[in-house]
Amino acid sequence: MAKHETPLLDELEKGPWPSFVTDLKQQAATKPECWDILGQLELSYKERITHWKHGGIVGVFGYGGGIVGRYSDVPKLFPGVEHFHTVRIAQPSGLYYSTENLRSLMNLWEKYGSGVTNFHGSTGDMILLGTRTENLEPLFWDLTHDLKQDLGGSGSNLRTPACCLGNSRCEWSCYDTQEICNSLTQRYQDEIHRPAFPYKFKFKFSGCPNDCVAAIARSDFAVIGTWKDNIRIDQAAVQKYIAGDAEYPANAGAHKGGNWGKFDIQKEVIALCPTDCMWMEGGELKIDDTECTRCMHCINVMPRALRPGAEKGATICIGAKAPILDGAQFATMIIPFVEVDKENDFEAVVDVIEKVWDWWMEVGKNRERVGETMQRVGLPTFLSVMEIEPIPQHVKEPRSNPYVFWREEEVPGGWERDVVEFRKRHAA
Amino acid sequence: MAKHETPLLDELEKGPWPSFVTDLKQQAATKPECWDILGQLELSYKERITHWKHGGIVGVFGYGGGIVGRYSDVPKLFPGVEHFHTVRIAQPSGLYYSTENLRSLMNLWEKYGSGVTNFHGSTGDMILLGTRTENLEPLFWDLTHDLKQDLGGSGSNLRTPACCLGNSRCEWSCYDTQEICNSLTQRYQDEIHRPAFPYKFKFKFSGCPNDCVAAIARSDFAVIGTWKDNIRIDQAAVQKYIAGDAEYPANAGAHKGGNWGKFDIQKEVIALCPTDCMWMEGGELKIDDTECTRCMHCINVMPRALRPGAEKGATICIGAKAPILDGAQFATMIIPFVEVDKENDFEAVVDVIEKVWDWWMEVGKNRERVGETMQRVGLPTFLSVMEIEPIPQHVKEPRSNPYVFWREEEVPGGWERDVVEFRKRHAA
Amino acid sequence: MGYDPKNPMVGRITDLGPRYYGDFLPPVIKANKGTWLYHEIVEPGVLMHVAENGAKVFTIRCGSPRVATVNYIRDICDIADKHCDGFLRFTTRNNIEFMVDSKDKVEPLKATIKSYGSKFPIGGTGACVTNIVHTQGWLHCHTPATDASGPVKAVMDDLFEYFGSMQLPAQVRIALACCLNMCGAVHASDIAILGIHRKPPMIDHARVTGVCEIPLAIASCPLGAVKPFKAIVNGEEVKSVKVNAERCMFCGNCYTMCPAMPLADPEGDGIAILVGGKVSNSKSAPKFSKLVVPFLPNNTPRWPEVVACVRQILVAYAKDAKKYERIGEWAERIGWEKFFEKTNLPFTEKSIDDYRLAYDTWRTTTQFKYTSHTAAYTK
Amino acid sequence: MGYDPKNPMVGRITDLGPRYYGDFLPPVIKANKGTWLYHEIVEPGVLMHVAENGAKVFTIRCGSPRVATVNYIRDICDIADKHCDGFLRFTTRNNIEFMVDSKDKVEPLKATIKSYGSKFPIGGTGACVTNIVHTQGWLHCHTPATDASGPVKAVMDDLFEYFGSMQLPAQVRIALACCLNMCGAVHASDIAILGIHRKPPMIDHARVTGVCEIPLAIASCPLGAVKPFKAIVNGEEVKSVKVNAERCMFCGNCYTMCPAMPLADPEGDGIAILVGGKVSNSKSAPKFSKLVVPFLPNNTPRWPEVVACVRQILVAYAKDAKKYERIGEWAERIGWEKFFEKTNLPFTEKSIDDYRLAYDTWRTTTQFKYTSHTAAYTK
Ligand code: SRM
Ligand code: SRM
Ligand code: SRM
Ligand code: SRM
Ligand code: SF4
Ligand code: SF4
Ligand code: SF4
Ligand code: SF4
Ligand code: SF4
Ligand code: SF4
Ligand code: SF4
Ligand code: SF4
Repeated sequence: MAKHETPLLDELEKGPWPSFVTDLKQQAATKPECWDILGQLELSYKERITHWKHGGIVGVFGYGGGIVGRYSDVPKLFPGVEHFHTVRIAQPSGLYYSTENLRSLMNLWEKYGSGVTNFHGSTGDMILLGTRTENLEPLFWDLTHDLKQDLGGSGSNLRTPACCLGNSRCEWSCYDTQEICNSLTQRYQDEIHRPAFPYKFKFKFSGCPNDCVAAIARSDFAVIGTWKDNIRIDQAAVQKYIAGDAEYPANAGAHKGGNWGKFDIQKEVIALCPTDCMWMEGGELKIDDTECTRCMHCINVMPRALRPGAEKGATICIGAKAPILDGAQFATMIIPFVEVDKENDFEAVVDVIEKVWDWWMEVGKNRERVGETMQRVGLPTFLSVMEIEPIPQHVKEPRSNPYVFWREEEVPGGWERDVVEFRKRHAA
Repeated sequence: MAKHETPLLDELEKGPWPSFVTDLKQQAATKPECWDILGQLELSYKERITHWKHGGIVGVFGYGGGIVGRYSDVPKLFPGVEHFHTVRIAQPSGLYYSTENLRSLMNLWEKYGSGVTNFHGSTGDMILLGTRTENLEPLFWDLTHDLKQDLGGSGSNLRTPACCLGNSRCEWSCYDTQEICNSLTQRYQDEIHRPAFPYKFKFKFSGCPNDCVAAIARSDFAVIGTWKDNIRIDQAAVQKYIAGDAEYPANAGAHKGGNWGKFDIQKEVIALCPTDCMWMEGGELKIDDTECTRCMHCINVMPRALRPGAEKGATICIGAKAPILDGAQFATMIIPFVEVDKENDFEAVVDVIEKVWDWWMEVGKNRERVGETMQRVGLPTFLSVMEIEPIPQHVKEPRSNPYVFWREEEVPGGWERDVVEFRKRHAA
Repeated sequence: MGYDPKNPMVGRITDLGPRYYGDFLPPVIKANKGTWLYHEIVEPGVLMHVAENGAKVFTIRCGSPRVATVNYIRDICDIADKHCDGFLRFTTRNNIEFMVDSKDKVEPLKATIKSYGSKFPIGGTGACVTNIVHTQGWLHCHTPATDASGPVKAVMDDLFEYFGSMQLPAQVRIALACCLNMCGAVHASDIAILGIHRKPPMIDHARVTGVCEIPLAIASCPLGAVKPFKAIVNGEEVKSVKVNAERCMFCGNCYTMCPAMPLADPEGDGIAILVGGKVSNSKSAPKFSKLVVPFLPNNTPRWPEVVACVRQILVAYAKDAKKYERIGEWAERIGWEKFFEKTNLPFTEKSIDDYRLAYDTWRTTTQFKYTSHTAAYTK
Repeated sequence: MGYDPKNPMVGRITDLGPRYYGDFLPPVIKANKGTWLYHEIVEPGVLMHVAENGAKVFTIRCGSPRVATVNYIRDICDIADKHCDGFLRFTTRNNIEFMVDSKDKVEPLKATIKSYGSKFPIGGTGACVTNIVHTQGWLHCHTPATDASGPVKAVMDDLFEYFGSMQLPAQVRIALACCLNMCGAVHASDIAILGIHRKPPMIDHARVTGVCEIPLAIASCPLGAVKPFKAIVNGEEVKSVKVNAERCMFCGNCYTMCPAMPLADPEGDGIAILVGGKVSNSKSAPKFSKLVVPFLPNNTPRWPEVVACVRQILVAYAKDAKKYERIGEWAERIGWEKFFEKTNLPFTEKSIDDYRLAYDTWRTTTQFKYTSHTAAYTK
């Protein structure tokens, strides 16, 4: 039955975690190319090296992204994976699916592809893993005509935006992450499909500072929910937590398996507040909200007693990226608070996006992420081109070197001086 | 009486802090060149610019350091300061003086110089401020013959070493700072007086981590006292502090002028310990010394109850410097613990010094401080040339980039590979 | 009608974008979106969210290998059709979530899930080891220094007890990326498994001009180790490049730009372990992961050294850290010297930064703890 | 016999080194060196150290302008002769210390000191503003961007109340350096007063070849702003240099290397204020000072803007910080945004690092406090 022996991969069928090898083998019954996937992977396991060729530009007409070309470097051994291109399909915001849609996608992929997928890729797309060049256009046709869906991003363009599930199921979301994610994905279809940028650009939307879609670490443009008024406190619920009421487990029950003893509001909440801005007074929990940095910890621990404020919006951080070339970057806090408002088509966010793009498309070098361009020109210059007033919130701390680049117009008398005049007053 | 009008400087005769202007004016009565000092300084105050020429190499025969040349750029106006060289005199370790010695120095300076000094220069030397070239040799003659003292350092050489007063008057000193400072200053007279280094090199010795001579910030080679056993606790004295006994003021009375209320051991000591390794138990103060980083805080606050351990020595930190060119550097912790032992001529410290010099004199570039050379080659290389095993104590945290420079011999099979062979297994 | 290769542009539809999320929300989610009041993790893998009006949604979270076949997806659709009105979701870490709108639907749903054997393990919530974010590896990519799905399977098998329980001091996020491009974004994970190369690229001189733009290949190297070179191929001089191996740090960026410069090698390649990263802003600011084990071999098929190392770190952490303390917060509190001591990982010079900005990580204080590492000095 | 210019090498003595410290110790110090047990600051400026055997030394500390004439030193010798067996010392921050071996000698000593009027103010101990470490300025140096002794006098006059008292949350160390060479080592001070230039160097083409080695001048510039140049001097072409003013950051290193490139300028030069540095390892590790006020003018003779600024910072700190908290520790605890708010200093882009390693100072978290600075966003 098995087309190739896979003694090494067979070892990965053992153990309690679900096995992709078992899954692939089962799929091979109806999609025989899965045997060649297993066969080539087994060879890689034996030789401890990849057997995929470098890249290869393929795609569908009119799109510069969405497909990643891939060819086997041992096609004779494994003809089923000679071509093995990835199709990235833009996911619905928040990663909810109807089974109807998923089944249609699977039917499509059974027809045109290897039958193997990733749910999901690291950026957030659905990844259909492995098809031949000649299948791309028919697949795309059916995808758009029958499923009313589209490819995601790849290459030097806007990548498929992603979000945490936001207020669809989370009480902390400070704005509708799905709505803005979907809306901007639609708005910027052209930027997603037709490479026009110096390099890739990623949006991610998290509803609160817990950042469940890792926006601050993984996106060039991170929109992270926050609030501007006070944390809402339900003092009666605070008492329930202190009393150890079973309906009010600490951290919403996230530590149920540990032997942590009775809940201790002092130790678990007040002492762990990074700004030390909470205290008990007259049996009530007090917060000095002017000192709070909205880190979420106290809210995470006592979700029934504490809630984000009622005046919500988001902080915009710009420029995260992976380590190549100069080391990884987190996104830098650029806009402390912005309204995220569907009524005005997310105007406040869109303004910032387009300003960044206009500038970066002009000055960004080839294969320079926006965070790298920011580093190259320096944060003050970036803020100035963005027409953003520098505020202490932009930095962790002021500079410790004294190397200020003064501009000529800032210095009375300018820079031109006459050394001859100088020498008259100062003998050499 | 006044040779020059000094309306601006006169303003600096007002106010409660002692006035150097008043002092200079008084001195001018017997040393008229002081009028020219005041005159030229007044001109600088008026024009808001210095009136000293750039450098000028002067010195005494056979020495490459100890004198800093200085000439007025308005000598016609102020002939008294036409030449105005600095003489740096090596200070006694710990800055104690007999009045006899000081008076002899003053007589000397009255004879050969302007009558103005700095007690002391930032590096630690006595600074005799302003004399003429022709006075240098006679001054040096008298200095060595009559006063039995010598010049300090300047230029690309070892600078006059300095120390805190150490165990001469401080209960915390973990080694005899004066003794090693004096001893090494004597040992390295040649290095102090005859430039042989890529750039300046400074030793500073502090008896404990309070670092009262700012060694970690201001010296290429910082020796900072520490201990390896446990903090010594006198529990009875702890109780006195807790009880607020007037003989046991918190922080040895350093806060006597503030309204800080009753001493609170929990708040003032235990909670401020950076490693959180102290607690009260059965009325006793406990310290988990394995977690202690010997920061001194608790000892500073309760000097009658707590003392450094009894097994004392020093930590060696290397490479501090001022900001030019790449930003200031603190010295980096290189040797966690070393014995500082007069019996063996401070062998353990001397070994490290000479190893650093051997290496730096070979690889250091012109005008490159040792800290800069360390940065240029990287800490791992520095440790390896110093034959020091890398330990986690050398860093605040492990690297966060993955850019490891593997050496060929570390990688099985080495680096040479045959691309033709490779292609046989991997079609292009 | 379908695609007509002769008239590819006729009737073409483009730029549809993703399907509208609103059409895919389970009814209880749709009805209560934006009104959730609080939640509770009822048991490992089971979340309850309660809306302002008292409505509840129960979510059962299941692990997934992420590499999923059509069959596999159909299985989860079957479950969702049976119990969840035909809706389901995935999490941002590739777990599957089945949602029901009342408590009594939870056990039947769990029973169905369990009927698939080990296919859909329940867990991944709270203070657990949740699913490992990972990448393609040898299954699909051209630059990997290790596989992705294999090591993930081996590590998750070993840590399985921590997936389905909530006994750790805090959530532990593990990620794997098979090369320094870090598609798995391991730069901010509690424990990161990172494929690394250790041999400089080979140069396929016969192909350089054909497949690369030489100036781009040269510019690609962050350390300027790639230089122009005239090579002799079949007796003829061709334009090519050479690599100054002494300056190479094996980042692979040249290979990304130039297919004629492959790095991968069975002996050279393997895995580095980084720890202590985090993403959330809770308590402490986001942190980068730090390299603590520079190299472990690609010991296929189950990477025993990697599995053991991850466990070693996790167990030491679980034993020593305080409640709510992420791995990086723990290491910073106890000091990295104690981290190495408590995890019993050897410290090597490879953990000392010598790239750019390195000075910032040097210890410029006399504050440190004595550990086994300093014994030679204090004996 | 004295120096004989005709035979300079005859009888020459060299390499004597400093005088042996042991010969200069007051008797009570000499007798008890190494056996001190504890100390107490009896009152501002008066320390008592107690030895194991019960011996005591009382130290009276006096401020000094550091610029001291022969007369001045003789005055302090007179005091030491009268009360201290002919010994005294200076501190590492240029204060003078008179020591006596019993308590009843303290008041007579103080009386003598006070008889000199304001010449020798007593103080500089404990939670005070002690003497300002400083440099040469216009009194002696060729590169200063400000004076040293003048601003120090003006600031100490203003802060005099804090020198002779111990009412601050912790010790406050002020330093002044008159140019970026930072001989005053202001890079690690609670409050640092730093002379800065703001105009690029002039080039005295007529003198460049005579006084500089052009390659060294070129190499001196950390930003590569100095380039070779052929200038016309008196109709003749001479080798010289030019400066790309756009790239210059006014560090003055070129002038240090080449006297024909002076920077100083009455309008260009002035003072920057840095805060929050510290040296000791107590509680927190040593910290660099941070630039918070980029420029204040050289308003001679009393630098009122500088004096006011230092006071403004000190007063805000004194009001808000906790006991034992150094200025930098305070700023880090409250957050730098609050520092600017509480001190009422304007924040400018100049405080944002744009030199090397700058990224490390960017705020890469959503954690920040709202202040007046964010009002435009939250109004
Ligand atoms: C499929 C995916 C990994 C996965 O298994 O999930 C992936 C796969 C590849 N990435 Fe990635 N990246 C994927 C998410 C990421 C992420 C994570 C994210 O987006 O959150 C990152 C780190 C975040 C970031 O953007 O910095 C990432 C950083 C890179 C980089 C480094 C970029 C940089 O600026 O440093 C490269 C190199 C490049 O662009 O040439 C890269 C390049 C690649 C290439 C195209 C290989 C190459 O050198 O050209 C990979 C194709 C693999 C294949 O053929 O199967 N991939 N890549 C992810 C995209 C799936 C999706 O669309 O959902
Ligand atoms: C006199 C003194 C300042 C004072 O008023 O106390 C001083 C004065 C000068 N220093 Fe300094 N430095 C003095 C202590 C320092 C210190 C502090 C210390 O040693 O603790 C530093 C910072 C610590 C360090 O070494 O990094 C210091 C860092 C510099 C630098 C920058 C060095 C660097 O690596 O960045 C220079 C520039 C140079 O070497 O060309 C410099 C250069 C100079 C020159 C020679 C000017 C020049 O550009 O050539 C100054 C001569 C002034 C004059 O003619 O009066 N001076 N210099 C100090 C020496 C007195 C003494 O011997 O006791
Ligand atoms: C479902 C998911 C969002 C989604 O859109 O898919 C999600 C959902 C929730 N997250 Fe999350 N987080 C999800 C990925 C993340 C990520 C992203 C990641 O890991 O790549 C993070 C940042 C991780 C990091 O810091 O490295 C994340 C950091 C948090 C935190 C901060 C915890 C901390 O101590 O740092 C909380 C708060 C908490 O757990 O107390 C949180 C809390 C929550 C809550 C309790 C929010 C709520 O009220 O519903 C949700 C259930 C938590 C649980 O599973 O225990 N969520 N959460 C993601 C589930 C991933 C999974 O399958 O395991
Ligand atoms: C006399 C002197 C040493 C010398 O050899 O001359 C000295 C003497 C003492 N220092 Fe110091 N320190 C002296 C400069 C320093 C310096 C260096 C500097 O400022 O340039 C530092 C580092 C400053 C910094 O961190 O920026 C220094 C940081 C300390 C500390 C740490 C305080 C902290 O909270 O960080 C202590 C402990 C304390 O005060 O509790 C200390 C404690 C002491 C004690 C109590 C030590 C003792 O038991 O005798 C001495 C009296 C303290 C006092 O005056 O309140 N000494 N001390 C120096 C007096 C300077 C002056 O005239 O004002
Ligand atoms: S980021 Fe915040 S809003 Fe979004 S799912 Fe996580 S906790 Fe909820
Ligand atoms: S959100 Fe964070 S900073 Fe704010 S009060 Fe809660 S724990 Fe403190
Ligand atoms: S450094 Fe330590 S030993 Fe030296 S004087 Fe200061 S407190 Fe005393
Ligand atoms: S010396 Fe510092 S670290 Fe050690 S116990 Fe005392 S306060 Fe804590
Ligand atoms: S991490 Fe590297 S090897 Fe792995 S998928 Fe991304 S680019 Fe490919
Ligand atoms: S692997 Fe990286 S460091 Fe090495 S040559 Fe290629 S680009 Fe340069
Ligand atoms: S800081 Fe600059 S100007 Fe002042 S003395 Fe030192 S070198 Fe001269
Ligand atoms: S002042 Fe500094 S930055 Fe400007 S030209 Fe001179 S060396 Fe270069």
